[in-house]
Amino acid sequence: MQLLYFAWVRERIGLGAEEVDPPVTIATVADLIAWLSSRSDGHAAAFADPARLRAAIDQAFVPLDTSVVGAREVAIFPPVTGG
Amino acid sequence: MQLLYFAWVRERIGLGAEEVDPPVTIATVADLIAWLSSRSDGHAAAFADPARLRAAIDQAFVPLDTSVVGAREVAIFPPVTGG
Amino acid sequence: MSDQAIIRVLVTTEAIDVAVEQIALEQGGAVATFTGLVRADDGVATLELEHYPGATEAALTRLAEEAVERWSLSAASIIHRVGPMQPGERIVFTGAASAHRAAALEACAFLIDRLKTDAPFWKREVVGGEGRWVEARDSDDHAADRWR
Amino acid sequence: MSDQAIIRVLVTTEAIDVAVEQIALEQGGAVATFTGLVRADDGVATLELEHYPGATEAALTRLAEEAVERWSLSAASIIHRVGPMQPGERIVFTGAASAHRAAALEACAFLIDRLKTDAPFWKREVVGGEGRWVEARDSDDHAADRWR
Repeated sequence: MQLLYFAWVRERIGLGAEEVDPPVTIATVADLIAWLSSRSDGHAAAFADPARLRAAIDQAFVPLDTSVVGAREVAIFPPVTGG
Repeated sequence: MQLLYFAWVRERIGLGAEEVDPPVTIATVADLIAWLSSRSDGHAAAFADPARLRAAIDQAFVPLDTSVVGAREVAIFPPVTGG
Repeated sequence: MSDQAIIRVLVTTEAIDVAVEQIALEQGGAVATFTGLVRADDGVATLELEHYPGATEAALTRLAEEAVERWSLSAASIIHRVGPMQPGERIVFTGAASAHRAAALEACAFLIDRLKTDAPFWKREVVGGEGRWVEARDSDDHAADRWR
Repeated sequence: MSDQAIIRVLVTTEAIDVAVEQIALEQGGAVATFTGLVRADDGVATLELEHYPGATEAALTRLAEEAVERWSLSAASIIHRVGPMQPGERIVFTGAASAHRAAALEACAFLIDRLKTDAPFWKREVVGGEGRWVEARDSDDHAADRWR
Protein backbone atom coordinates (compact mmCIF):
# COMPACT_ATOMS: atom_id res chain seq x y z
CA MET A 1 0.00 0.00 0.00
CA GLN A 2 1.35 3.39 -1.06
CA LEU A 3 0.97 6.14 1.57
CA LEU A 4 1.16 9.86 0.77
CA TYR A 5 1.46 12.69 3.32
CA PHE A 6 0.85 16.42 2.76
CA ALA A 7 1.39 19.75 4.54
CA TRP A 8 2.22 19.46 8.28
CA VAL A 9 1.55 15.71 8.26
CA ARG A 10 4.38 15.35 5.74
CA GLU A 11 6.62 17.73 7.69
CA ARG A 12 6.13 15.99 11.05
CA ILE A 13 6.73 12.54 9.60
CA GLY A 14 9.66 13.79 7.52
CA LEU A 15 8.45 11.84 4.47
CA GLY A 16 6.14 12.64 1.54
CA ALA A 17 5.48 8.98 0.74
CA GLU A 18 6.16 5.50 1.98
CA GLU A 19 5.21 1.93 1.08
CA VAL A 20 3.66 -0.12 3.91
CA ASP A 21 2.12 -3.58 4.32
CA PRO A 22 -0.40 -3.31 7.18
CA PRO A 23 -1.58 -6.47 8.99
CA VAL A 24 -5.01 -7.87 8.10
CA THR A 25 -6.46 -6.46 11.35
CA ILE A 26 -6.27 -2.95 9.83
CA ALA A 27 -9.78 -2.42 8.44
CA THR A 28 -10.27 1.38 8.17
CA VAL A 29 -8.29 4.57 7.61
CA ALA A 30 -8.61 5.25 11.36
CA ASP A 31 -7.08 1.81 12.11
CA LEU A 32 -4.27 2.55 9.67
CA ILE A 33 -3.54 5.90 11.36
CA ALA A 34 -3.41 4.25 14.82
CA TRP A 35 -1.09 1.52 13.50
CA LEU A 36 1.20 4.04 11.73
CA SER A 37 1.57 6.10 14.95
CA SER A 38 4.01 3.55 16.38
CA ARG A 39 6.40 3.71 13.41
CA SER A 40 8.36 6.77 14.64
CA ASP A 41 8.15 9.83 16.89
CA GLY A 42 7.34 11.83 13.74
CA HIS A 43 4.41 9.54 12.91
CA ALA A 44 3.20 9.79 16.51
CA ALA A 45 3.35 13.61 16.39
CA ALA A 46 1.58 13.79 13.01
CA PHE A 47 -1.22 11.43 14.04
CA ALA A 48 -1.68 12.52 17.69
CA ASP A 49 -5.10 14.11 17.00
CA PRO A 50 -7.05 12.14 14.35
CA ALA A 51 -9.84 14.77 14.47
CA ARG A 52 -7.44 17.10 12.64
CA LEU A 53 -6.76 14.58 9.85
CA ARG A 54 -8.42 13.96 6.51
CA ALA A 55 -7.84 11.15 4.01
CA ALA A 56 -8.19 10.09 0.40
CA ILE A 57 -8.25 6.54 -0.93
CA ASP A 58 -7.10 6.15 -4.52
CA GLN A 59 -7.41 9.95 -4.89
CA ALA A 60 -11.03 10.26 -3.65
CA PHE A 61 -11.74 12.06 -0.33
CA VAL A 62 -13.19 9.63 2.27
CA PRO A 63 -14.22 9.70 5.97
CA LEU A 64 -11.72 8.08 8.37
CA ASP A 65 -14.05 5.12 9.01
CA THR A 66 -13.79 4.03 5.36
CA SER A 67 -12.38 0.58 4.62
CA VAL A 68 -8.82 0.45 3.31
CA VAL A 69 -9.19 -3.15 2.07
CA GLY A 70 -7.92 -3.27 -1.51
CA ALA A 71 -6.70 0.36 -1.48
CA ARG A 72 -3.60 1.00 -3.59
CA GLU A 73 -2.95 4.61 -2.51
CA VAL A 74 -3.95 6.21 0.80
CA ALA A 75 -3.22 9.89 1.41
CA ILE A 76 -3.36 11.45 4.90
CA PHE A 77 -3.37 15.24 5.33
CA PRO A 78 -4.82 18.21 7.27
CA PRO A 79 -8.11 19.87 6.22
CA VAL A 80 -7.58 21.61 2.86
CA THR A 81 -6.96 25.37 2.64
CA GLY A 82 -6.80 26.23 -1.06
CA GLY A 83 -8.50 28.97 -3.02
CA MET B 1 -37.93 73.94 -20.00
CA GLN B 2 -35.48 71.71 -21.87
CA LEU B 3 -36.94 68.42 -23.11
CA LEU B 4 -34.83 65.39 -24.09
CA TYR B 5 -36.07 62.29 -25.95
CA PHE B 6 -34.34 58.92 -26.29
CA ALA B 7 -34.65 55.68 -28.28
CA TRP B 8 -37.99 55.20 -30.11
CA VAL B 9 -39.47 58.30 -28.43
CA ARG B 10 -36.73 60.35 -30.10
CA GLU B 11 -37.22 58.53 -33.43
CA ARG B 12 -41.01 58.98 -33.51
CA ILE B 13 -40.81 62.68 -32.63
CA GLY B 14 -37.90 63.21 -34.99
CA LEU B 15 -36.08 65.33 -32.42
CA GLY B 16 -33.59 64.56 -29.66
CA ALA B 17 -34.28 67.79 -27.76
CA GLU B 18 -36.55 70.82 -27.78
CA GLU B 19 -37.20 73.87 -25.61
CA VAL B 20 -40.83 74.34 -24.47
CA ASP B 21 -42.73 76.71 -22.20
CA PRO B 22 -45.74 74.76 -20.89
CA PRO B 23 -48.76 76.62 -19.44
CA VAL B 24 -49.10 76.85 -15.66
CA THR B 25 -51.85 74.19 -15.74
CA ILE B 26 -49.16 71.54 -16.45
CA ALA B 27 -48.38 70.14 -13.00
CA THR B 28 -46.87 66.67 -13.55
CA VAL B 29 -44.81 64.73 -16.09
CA ALA B 30 -48.05 62.98 -17.14
CA ASP B 31 -49.68 66.40 -17.77
CA LEU B 32 -46.65 67.44 -19.79
CA ILE B 33 -46.83 64.29 -21.92
CA ALA B 34 -50.55 64.85 -22.63
CA TRP B 35 -49.90 68.48 -23.56
CA LEU B 36 -46.93 67.58 -25.82
CA SER B 37 -49.05 65.03 -27.74
CA SER B 38 -50.79 67.81 -29.67
CA ARG B 39 -47.56 69.36 -30.98
CA SER B 40 -47.19 67.03 -33.99
CA ASP B 41 -48.18 63.62 -35.37
CA GLY B 42 -44.76 62.41 -34.24
CA HIS B 43 -45.37 63.56 -30.66
CA ALA B 44 -48.81 61.91 -30.75
CA ALA B 45 -47.29 58.62 -31.95
CA ALA B 46 -44.48 58.72 -29.36
CA PHE B 47 -46.81 59.50 -26.46
CA ALA B 48 -49.84 57.36 -27.46
CA ASP B 49 -49.30 54.87 -24.60
CA PRO B 50 -47.97 56.60 -21.45
CA ALA B 51 -47.67 53.21 -19.69
CA ARG B 52 -44.69 52.53 -21.98
CA LEU B 53 -42.94 55.78 -21.04
CA ARG B 54 -40.44 56.63 -18.31
CA ALA B 55 -39.05 60.02 -17.29
CA ALA B 56 -36.23 61.82 -15.56
CA ILE B 57 -36.30 65.33 -14.07
CA ASP B 58 -32.94 67.07 -13.92
CA GLN B 59 -31.30 63.68 -14.60
CA ALA B 60 -33.02 61.73 -11.80
CA PHE B 61 -35.53 58.95 -12.67
CA VAL B 62 -39.06 59.85 -11.46
CA PRO B 63 -42.59 58.40 -11.68
CA LEU B 64 -44.88 60.11 -14.20
CA ASP B 65 -47.00 61.70 -11.44
CA THR B 66 -44.01 63.76 -10.25
CA SER B 67 -44.33 67.56 -10.33
CA VAL B 68 -42.48 69.35 -13.12
CA VAL B 69 -42.71 72.72 -11.37
CA GLY B 70 -39.25 74.32 -11.41
CA ALA B 71 -37.74 71.54 -13.57
CA ARG B 72 -34.98 72.69 -15.91
CA GLU B 73 -34.53 69.43 -17.88
CA VAL B 74 -37.17 66.73 -18.42
CA ALA B 75 -36.26 63.55 -20.32
CA ILE B 76 -38.88 61.15 -21.71
CA PHE B 77 -37.93 57.68 -22.91
CA PRO B 78 -38.89 53.96 -23.03
CA PRO B 79 -37.98 51.55 -20.21
CA VAL B 80 -34.20 51.13 -20.16
CA THR B 81 -32.50 48.08 -21.72
CA GLY B 82 -28.78 48.40 -20.96
CA GLY B 83 -26.30 45.88 -19.59
CA MET C 1 -11.79 50.04 3.42
CA SER C 2 -14.77 51.90 1.99
CA ASP C 3 -13.19 55.27 2.89
CA GLN C 4 -10.48 54.77 0.29
CA ALA C 5 -12.53 52.69 -2.13
CA ILE C 6 -11.61 53.06 -5.78
CA ILE C 7 -14.69 53.72 -7.92
CA ARG C 8 -14.31 53.51 -11.67
CA VAL C 9 -17.22 54.42 -13.96
CA LEU C 10 -16.83 54.71 -17.71
CA VAL C 11 -19.22 55.07 -20.65
CA THR C 12 -17.23 54.54 -23.82
CA THR C 13 -17.39 53.86 -27.55
CA GLU C 14 -14.11 51.92 -27.29
CA ALA C 15 -13.71 48.15 -26.75
CA ILE C 16 -13.63 47.12 -23.06
CA ASP C 17 -10.20 45.84 -21.98
CA VAL C 18 -10.85 43.32 -19.18
CA ALA C 19 -7.15 43.00 -18.28
CA VAL C 20 -6.96 46.73 -17.55
CA GLU C 21 -10.23 46.58 -15.59
CA GLN C 22 -9.11 43.55 -13.59
CA ILE C 23 -5.88 45.25 -12.51
CA ALA C 24 -7.80 48.39 -11.49
CA LEU C 25 -9.96 46.17 -9.24
CA GLU C 26 -7.13 44.22 -7.58
CA GLN C 27 -7.33 46.23 -4.33
CA GLY C 28 -8.58 43.50 -1.97
CA GLY C 29 -8.12 39.77 -1.49
CA ALA C 30 -11.18 38.91 -3.61
CA VAL C 31 -12.21 40.25 -7.02
CA ALA C 32 -15.45 39.31 -8.81
CA THR C 33 -16.31 40.44 -12.32
CA PHE C 34 -19.19 40.15 -14.75
CA THR C 35 -18.94 40.68 -18.52
CA GLY C 36 -21.92 40.87 -20.87
CA LEU C 37 -21.33 40.09 -24.54
CA VAL C 38 -23.39 40.94 -27.63
CA ARG C 39 -25.31 37.74 -28.43
CA ALA C 40 -24.45 36.19 -31.76
CA ASP C 41 -27.84 34.46 -32.05
CA ASP C 42 -31.16 35.67 -33.55
CA GLY C 43 -29.38 36.96 -36.69
CA VAL C 44 -28.33 40.21 -35.03
CA ALA C 45 -25.71 41.89 -37.24
CA THR C 46 -25.14 45.04 -35.18
CA LEU C 47 -26.22 46.23 -31.75
CA GLU C 48 -26.43 49.96 -31.08
CA LEU C 49 -26.43 51.38 -27.57
CA GLU C 50 -27.92 54.81 -26.98
CA HIS C 51 -27.58 56.55 -23.62
CA TYR C 52 -28.43 59.77 -21.75
CA PRO C 53 -25.11 61.61 -21.46
CA GLY C 54 -24.46 63.00 -18.00
CA ALA C 55 -27.38 61.17 -16.40
CA THR C 56 -25.80 57.81 -17.26
CA GLU C 57 -22.51 58.52 -15.54
CA ALA C 58 -24.35 59.93 -12.51
CA ALA C 59 -26.57 56.83 -12.26
CA LEU C 60 -23.61 54.45 -12.56
CA THR C 61 -21.61 56.39 -9.96
CA ARG C 62 -24.54 56.28 -7.51
CA LEU C 63 -24.84 52.54 -8.08
CA ALA C 64 -21.12 51.93 -7.50
CA GLU C 65 -21.20 54.08 -4.35
CA GLU C 66 -24.20 52.15 -3.03
CA ALA C 67 -22.32 48.85 -3.55
CA VAL C 68 -19.17 50.16 -1.86
CA GLU C 69 -21.20 51.30 1.14
CA ARG C 70 -23.33 48.15 1.42
CA TRP C 71 -20.51 45.59 1.11
CA SER C 72 -17.56 47.70 2.39
CA LEU C 73 -15.81 47.20 -0.94
CA SER C 74 -12.24 48.23 -1.63
CA ALA C 75 -13.08 48.85 -5.32
CA ALA C 76 -16.08 48.89 -7.66
CA SER C 77 -16.12 49.34 -11.44
CA ILE C 78 -18.87 49.77 -14.03
CA ILE C 79 -17.84 50.07 -17.68
CA HIS C 80 -20.53 50.33 -20.36
CA ARG C 81 -19.99 50.42 -24.08
CA VAL C 82 -22.17 52.74 -26.25
CA GLY C 83 -22.55 53.19 -30.01
CA PRO C 84 -22.52 50.40 -32.61
CA MET C 85 -21.00 47.01 -31.77
CA GLN C 86 -20.75 43.51 -33.22
CA PRO C 87 -21.78 40.05 -31.91
CA GLY C 88 -19.20 38.71 -29.44
CA GLU C 89 -18.05 42.18 -28.34
CA ARG C 90 -18.26 43.20 -24.68
CA ILE C 91 -21.21 45.51 -23.86
CA VAL C 92 -20.78 45.81 -20.13
CA PHE C 93 -18.32 45.00 -17.36
CA THR C 94 -18.99 45.20 -13.64
CA GLY C 95 -16.50 44.37 -10.92
CA ALA C 96 -16.19 44.43 -7.15
CA ALA C 97 -13.24 43.90 -4.81
CA SER C 98 -13.32 43.13 -1.12
CA ALA C 99 -11.39 41.38 1.63
CA HIS C 100 -14.07 38.66 1.53
CA ARG C 101 -15.19 36.61 -1.45
CA ALA C 102 -18.90 36.56 -0.59
CA ALA C 103 -18.99 40.37 -0.51
CA ALA C 104 -17.19 40.68 -3.86
CA LEU C 105 -19.46 38.10 -5.53
CA GLU C 106 -22.70 39.55 -4.17
CA ALA C 107 -21.73 43.14 -4.96
CA CYS C 108 -20.81 42.19 -8.53
CA ALA C 109 -24.25 40.56 -9.02
CA PHE C 110 -25.93 43.63 -7.47
CA LEU C 111 -24.11 45.97 -9.88
CA ILE C 112 -25.19 44.14 -13.04
CA ASP C 113 -28.76 43.45 -11.82
CA ARG C 114 -29.39 47.07 -10.84
CA LEU C 115 -27.62 48.52 -13.88
CA LYS C 116 -30.18 46.71 -16.06
CA THR C 117 -33.05 48.74 -14.57
CA ASP C 118 -31.47 51.91 -13.15
CA ALA C 119 -29.17 53.26 -15.86
CA PRO C 120 -30.42 55.08 -18.98
CA PHE C 121 -29.24 52.87 -21.84
CA TRP C 122 -31.32 51.65 -24.78
CA LYS C 123 -30.42 48.77 -27.12
CA ARG C 124 -31.31 48.75 -30.80
CA GLU C 125 -30.69 45.59 -32.83
CA VAL C 126 -30.12 45.56 -36.56
CA VAL C 127 -31.48 42.28 -38.01
CA GLY C 128 -31.59 41.75 -41.77
CA GLY C 129 -31.04 45.47 -42.37
CA GLU C 130 -33.98 46.42 -40.12
CA GLY C 131 -33.47 48.20 -36.81
CA ARG C 132 -35.65 47.34 -33.80
CA TRP C 133 -35.55 48.64 -30.24
CA VAL C 134 -35.09 45.92 -27.64
CA GLU C 135 -38.02 45.62 -25.19
CA ALA C 136 -37.37 45.78 -21.45
CA ARG C 137 -37.89 42.47 -19.63
CA ASP C 138 -39.87 41.84 -16.45
CA SER C 139 -37.17 39.37 -15.36
CA ASP C 140 -34.72 42.28 -15.16
CA ASP C 141 -37.08 44.13 -12.81
CA HIS C 142 -37.33 41.04 -10.63
CA ALA C 143 -33.56 40.57 -10.52
CA ALA C 144 -33.07 44.20 -9.53
CA ASP C 145 -35.84 44.03 -6.93
CA ARG C 146 -34.10 41.35 -4.89
CA TRP C 147 -31.51 43.94 -3.82
CA ARG C 148 -34.06 46.49 -2.56
CA MET D 1 -25.04 24.15 -24.57
CA SER D 2 -23.65 21.81 -21.90
CA ASP D 3 -22.90 19.16 -24.52
CA GLN D 4 -20.21 21.32 -26.04
CA ALA D 5 -19.17 23.10 -22.85
CA ILE D 6 -15.54 24.12 -22.67
CA ILE D 7 -13.96 23.02 -19.39
CA ARG D 8 -10.55 24.38 -18.53
CA VAL D 9 -8.70 23.14 -15.42
CA LEU D 10 -5.10 24.10 -14.71
CA VAL D 11 -2.77 23.73 -11.71
CA THR D 12 0.30 25.82 -12.41
CA THR D 13 3.40 27.42 -10.89
CA GLU D 14 3.08 30.28 -13.44
CA ALA D 15 1.29 33.61 -12.91
CA ILE D 16 -2.42 33.51 -13.83
CA ASP D 17 -3.21 35.60 -16.93
CA VAL D 18 -6.81 36.81 -16.52
CA ALA D 19 -7.03 38.21 -20.07
CA VAL D 20 -6.29 34.74 -21.50
CA GLU D 21 -8.75 33.14 -19.08
CA GLN D 22 -11.46 35.69 -19.87
CA ILE D 23 -11.18 35.06 -23.62
CA ALA D 24 -11.33 31.28 -23.07
CA LEU D 25 -14.61 31.82 -21.18
CA GLU D 26 -16.29 34.12 -23.72
CA GLN D 27 -18.55 31.36 -25.09
CA GLY D 28 -21.93 32.67 -23.93
CA GLY D 29 -23.65 36.02 -23.45
CA ALA D 30 -22.65 36.23 -19.79
CA VAL D 31 -19.25 35.62 -18.17
CA ALA D 32 -18.61 35.75 -14.40
CA THR D 33 -15.17 35.42 -12.85
CA PHE D 34 -13.62 35.31 -9.40
CA THR D 35 -9.97 35.97 -8.62
CA GLY D 36 -8.35 35.37 -5.23
CA LEU D 37 -5.18 37.32 -4.40
CA VAL D 38 -2.45 36.71 -1.82
CA ARG D 39 -3.28 39.07 1.06
CA ALA D 40 -0.66 41.69 1.74
CA ASP D 41 -1.72 42.08 5.39
CA ASP D 42 -0.54 40.22 8.52
CA GLY D 43 3.12 40.62 7.54
CA VAL D 44 3.02 37.64 5.16
CA ALA D 45 6.14 37.74 2.98
CA THR D 46 5.56 34.58 0.95
CA LEU D 47 2.69 32.16 0.53
CA GLU D 48 3.42 28.57 -0.52
CA LEU D 49 0.76 26.33 -1.99
CA GLU D 50 1.20 22.56 -1.77
CA HIS D 51 -1.15 20.19 -3.58
CA TYR D 52 -1.81 16.51 -4.26
CA PRO D 53 -0.76 16.01 -7.89
CA GLY D 54 -3.26 14.03 -9.92
CA ALA D 55 -5.97 14.13 -7.26
CA THR D 56 -6.12 17.94 -7.51
CA GLU D 57 -6.76 18.02 -11.23
CA ALA D 58 -9.36 15.24 -10.89
CA ALA D 59 -11.17 17.12 -8.09
CA LEU D 60 -11.20 20.39 -10.04
CA THR D 61 -12.45 18.67 -13.19
CA ARG D 62 -15.29 16.99 -11.25
CA LEU D 63 -16.21 20.37 -9.76
CA ALA D 64 -16.24 22.12 -13.17
CA GLU D 65 -18.31 19.28 -14.66
CA GLU D 66 -20.82 19.53 -11.80
CA ALA D 67 -21.19 23.30 -12.42
CA VAL D 68 -21.63 22.81 -16.19
CA GLU D 69 -24.34 20.23 -15.58
CA ARG D 70 -26.18 22.14 -12.85
CA TRP D 71 -26.28 25.55 -14.61
CA SER D 72 -26.09 24.40 -18.28
CA LEU D 73 -22.91 26.41 -18.70
CA SER D 74 -21.21 27.01 -22.04
CA ALA D 75 -17.79 27.19 -20.30
CA ALA D 76 -16.24 26.71 -16.87
CA SER D 77 -12.65 27.36 -15.78
CA ILE D 78 -10.68 26.69 -12.61
CA ILE D 79 -7.05 27.82 -12.49
CA HIS D 80 -5.04 27.37 -9.29
CA ARG D 81 -1.51 28.53 -8.65
CA VAL D 82 0.87 26.29 -6.65
CA GLY D 83 4.39 26.81 -5.28
CA PRO D 84 5.72 30.04 -3.73
CA MET D 85 4.02 33.37 -4.42
CA GLN D 86 4.08 36.98 -3.21
CA PRO D 87 1.41 39.28 -1.73
CA GLY D 88 -0.83 40.72 -4.46
CA GLU D 89 -0.32 37.76 -6.81
CA ARG D 90 -3.30 35.73 -8.02
CA ILE D 91 -3.76 32.39 -6.23
CA VAL D 92 -6.96 31.22 -7.86
CA PHE D 93 -9.30 32.07 -10.73
CA THR D 94 -12.74 30.59 -11.34
CA GLY D 95 -15.03 31.49 -14.20
CA ALA D 96 -18.37 30.48 -15.68
CA ALA D 97 -20.11 31.39 -18.93
CA SER D 98 -23.78 31.01 -19.77
CA ALA D 99 -26.53 32.50 -21.90
CA HIS D 100 -27.96 33.96 -18.66
CA ARG D 101 -26.22 36.19 -16.15
CA ALA D 102 -27.76 34.63 -13.02
CA ALA D 103 -26.44 31.19 -14.04
CA ALA D 104 -22.94 32.52 -14.72
CA LEU D 105 -22.81 34.45 -11.42
CA GLU D 106 -24.14 31.59 -9.31
CA ALA D 107 -21.91 28.98 -10.95
CA CYS D 108 -18.84 31.16 -10.41
CA ALA D 109 -19.67 31.47 -6.68
CA PHE D 110 -20.27 27.70 -6.50
CA LEU D 111 -16.86 26.97 -8.05
CA ILE D 112 -14.88 29.08 -5.59
CA ASP D 113 -16.93 28.03 -2.53
CA ARG D 114 -16.61 24.33 -3.26
CA LEU D 115 -12.97 24.55 -4.33
CA LYS D 116 -12.15 25.83 -0.83
CA THR D 117 -13.32 22.56 0.76
CA ASP D 118 -13.13 19.93 -1.98
CA ALA D 119 -9.71 20.34 -3.61
CA PRO D 120 -6.46 19.14 -2.00
CA PHE D 121 -4.45 22.35 -1.60
CA TRP D 122 -2.63 23.52 1.53
CA LYS D 123 -1.39 27.05 2.22
CA ARG D 124 1.78 27.80 4.18
CA GLU D 125 2.56 31.40 5.12
CA VAL D 126 6.05 32.70 5.76
CA VAL D 127 5.88 35.51 8.36
CA GLY D 128 9.08 37.01 9.79
CA GLY D 129 11.11 34.10 8.43
CA GLU D 130 8.85 31.53 10.14
CA GLY D 131 6.62 29.21 8.16
CA ARG D 132 3.14 28.29 9.44
CA TRP D 133 0.39 26.18 7.91
CA VAL D 134 -2.89 28.02 7.44
CA GLU D 135 -5.78 26.53 9.44
CA ALA D 136 -9.00 25.55 7.65
CA ARG D 137 -11.97 27.78 8.50
CA ASP D 138 -15.49 26.69 9.48
CA SER D 139 -16.87 29.56 7.36
CA ASP D 140 -15.49 27.82 4.26
CA ASP D 141 -17.40 24.65 5.18
CA HIS D 142 -20.58 26.67 5.59
CA ALA D 143 -20.10 28.46 2.26
CA ALA D 144 -19.57 25.13 0.48
CA ASP D 145 -22.54 23.52 2.28
CA ARG D 146 -25.02 25.98 0.80
CA TRP D 147 -24.54 24.33 -2.61
CA ARG D 148 -25.22 20.75 -1.39
